[in-house]
Amino acid sequence: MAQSVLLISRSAPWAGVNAAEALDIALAAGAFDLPLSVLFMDEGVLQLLTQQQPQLLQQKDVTAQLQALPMFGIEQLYVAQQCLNKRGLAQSPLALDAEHLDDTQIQQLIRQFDHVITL
Amino acid sequence: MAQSVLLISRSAPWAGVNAAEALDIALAAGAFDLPLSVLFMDEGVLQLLTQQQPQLLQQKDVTAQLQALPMFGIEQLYVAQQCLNKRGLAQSPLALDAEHLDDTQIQQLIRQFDHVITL
Amino acid sequence: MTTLHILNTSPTASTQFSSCLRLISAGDAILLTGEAVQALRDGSVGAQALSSTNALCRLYALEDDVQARGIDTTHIGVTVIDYPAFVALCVEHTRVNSWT
Amino acid sequence: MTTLHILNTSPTASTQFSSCLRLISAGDAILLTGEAVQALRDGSVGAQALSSTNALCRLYALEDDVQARGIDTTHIGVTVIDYPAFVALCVEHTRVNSWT
Amino acid sequence: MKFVINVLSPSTAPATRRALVFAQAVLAAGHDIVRVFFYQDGVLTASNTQVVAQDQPDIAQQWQAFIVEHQLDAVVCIAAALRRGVLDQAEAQRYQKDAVNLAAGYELSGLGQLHDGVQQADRVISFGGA
Amino acid sequence: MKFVINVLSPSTAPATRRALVFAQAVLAAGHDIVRVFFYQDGVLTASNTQVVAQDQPDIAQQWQAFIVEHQLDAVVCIAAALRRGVLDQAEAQRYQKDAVNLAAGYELSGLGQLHDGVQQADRVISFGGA
Repeated sequence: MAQSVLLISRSAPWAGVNAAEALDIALAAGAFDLPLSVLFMDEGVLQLLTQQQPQLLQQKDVTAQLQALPMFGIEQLYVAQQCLNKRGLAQSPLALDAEHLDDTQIQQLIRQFDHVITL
Repeated sequence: MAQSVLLISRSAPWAGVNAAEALDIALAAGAFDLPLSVLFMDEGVLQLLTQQQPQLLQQKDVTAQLQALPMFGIEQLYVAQQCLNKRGLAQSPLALDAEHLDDTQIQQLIRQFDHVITL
Repeated sequence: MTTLHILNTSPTASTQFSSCLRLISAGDAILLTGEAVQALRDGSVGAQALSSTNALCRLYALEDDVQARGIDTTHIGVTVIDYPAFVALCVEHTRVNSWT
Repeated sequence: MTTLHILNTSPTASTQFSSCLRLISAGDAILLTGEAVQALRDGSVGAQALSSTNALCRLYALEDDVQARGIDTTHIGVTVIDYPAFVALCVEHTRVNSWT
Repeated sequence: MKFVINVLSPSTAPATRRALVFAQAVLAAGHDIVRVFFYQDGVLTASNTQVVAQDQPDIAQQWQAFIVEHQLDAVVCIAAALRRGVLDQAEAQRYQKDAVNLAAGYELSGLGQLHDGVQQADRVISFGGA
Repeated sequence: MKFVINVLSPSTAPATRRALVFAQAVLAAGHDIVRVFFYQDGVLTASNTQVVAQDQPDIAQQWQAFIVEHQLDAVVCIAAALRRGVLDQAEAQRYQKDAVNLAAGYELSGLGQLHDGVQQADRVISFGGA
């Protein structure tokens, strides 16, 4: 049976290529039909916001990558509630259907995977 | 009259080459007899600690650069007291004779220079 | 003899905000660029940190960075500026301190 | 089914500590490497942050990094280990979570 | 046990030296390294144009020597490498660049190689940041 | 007014693009740029081997075009560049490296050039980090 991976994405979408490069890992897993889940936490939760216009910054846009996740079969998406709260985003609509988790739920989540890759 | 520069060094001495590259700016100023002062703050205060053994990490050692500062005529050295306190270093001996400044004194210091370079 | 302080990291990701806010003098200005504009989000910890400085110094934010992130700035006392105004701000103050 | 969490940034420079400490489970281990060993300095804000976790999980620190920085660890409950023990720690736990 | 080691920082970062000493300890303990994967700024470690002062350790050179000595499978993510200007002969030709700077012993390939390694591994460990 | 602009980040960092747009605005306002100094990871911006996907902006290329167009004095710190593998013809020869990757329009020189610029400048501004 394939080994499962939890990818923890902690980078903001406009702070360089880190966020995009983390999502590329997820898309590659999808392309190979491997079980990978993504947890957005810390600055990474900002990737999920709507109403963004990255073209203003002439930057690689992660929106297309995010939207491709379900198409590549990467459908287990999670977001850390506390990280949204700290940023005044508790009620904000999110671009993806990610499950909101509190700290205890994240602790349980981590224990379900063979490997964790935090970027 | 030469323009004065305040170099604010905020990097730890073992976290890559940033701290060393900041000190190189100071040494170059000394070589050209230019008025430059150095303020160590945030992680940068760790550069001033004694009893360090960077050779254990096979890393560029900033000790030699620090000791060269006075020889190059860079003698106005300052350290942020509050940053020492936060790190449990309020009473630690320092490798260089740097003047301890509180926040108000640092505010006054910044206003005395033509330019500020923070690294 | 005032200083323009430029921030570029998120208030929830680095110590740039707390270090800078301790060292500003009356008449100084703060310009938020890059991820530092996250501090303008209503109800965020960054907005709280900034609220104490309003009396002391003027707060600016780079338009491109604010708009790209879809941040509403109507609730906070900030002047949103473009790059020509950024240059003018550098001229207006005696020195520039970029917190990188 | 425990996790080895590896930290490598200073507790006064990044949010790695606070984020990691919120997510550890009983039986997990934390290994301090690089600048993360600054949290072992007596009286530092890092040492305070760590003090709450002692009951929950074991705390380790990489010997090279501790010694290079001249840090005294006698006052705090930490096991100082070398690289062979670092490898053994990875084997002992089910998975490794490197906070980079 | 089988390890995959991810290197995410350039050679100037202490994390990249820790990755090397860890990898040496893995082999010394009798474990296997399935793959070393260089990603993000870690791809810069695989450049052969870095020049280190004589009195200082050359971590990039040490990594390369270690890879060659143990014939490790050292994969550099091709997309991350192109973005940062680390090229082998084929890519330099494809994009009409004059310089080839991927060190011997490394291979440019895709992220599939990361997952392929992870699927074979008992433990995956990353070294990034400072 | 006379500006010195320091670039401390690689081309993938948004700070490096902000530096470029700022520099363009400085000239547009009728001010002078005495020197652009590339230091720390900023030296990577001056490499000519970076390959950007076609649908994405090439900030390194934009910086180079801007420097050439306005004949700016663009100095790359030689010590920082060597350490990170950015070499001109002379340094590649000196250290027996096969690849030359400093883009046209840039010049490798010492930190004295930073101070020389600062002494001529009314304002010094750095762009680093992210």
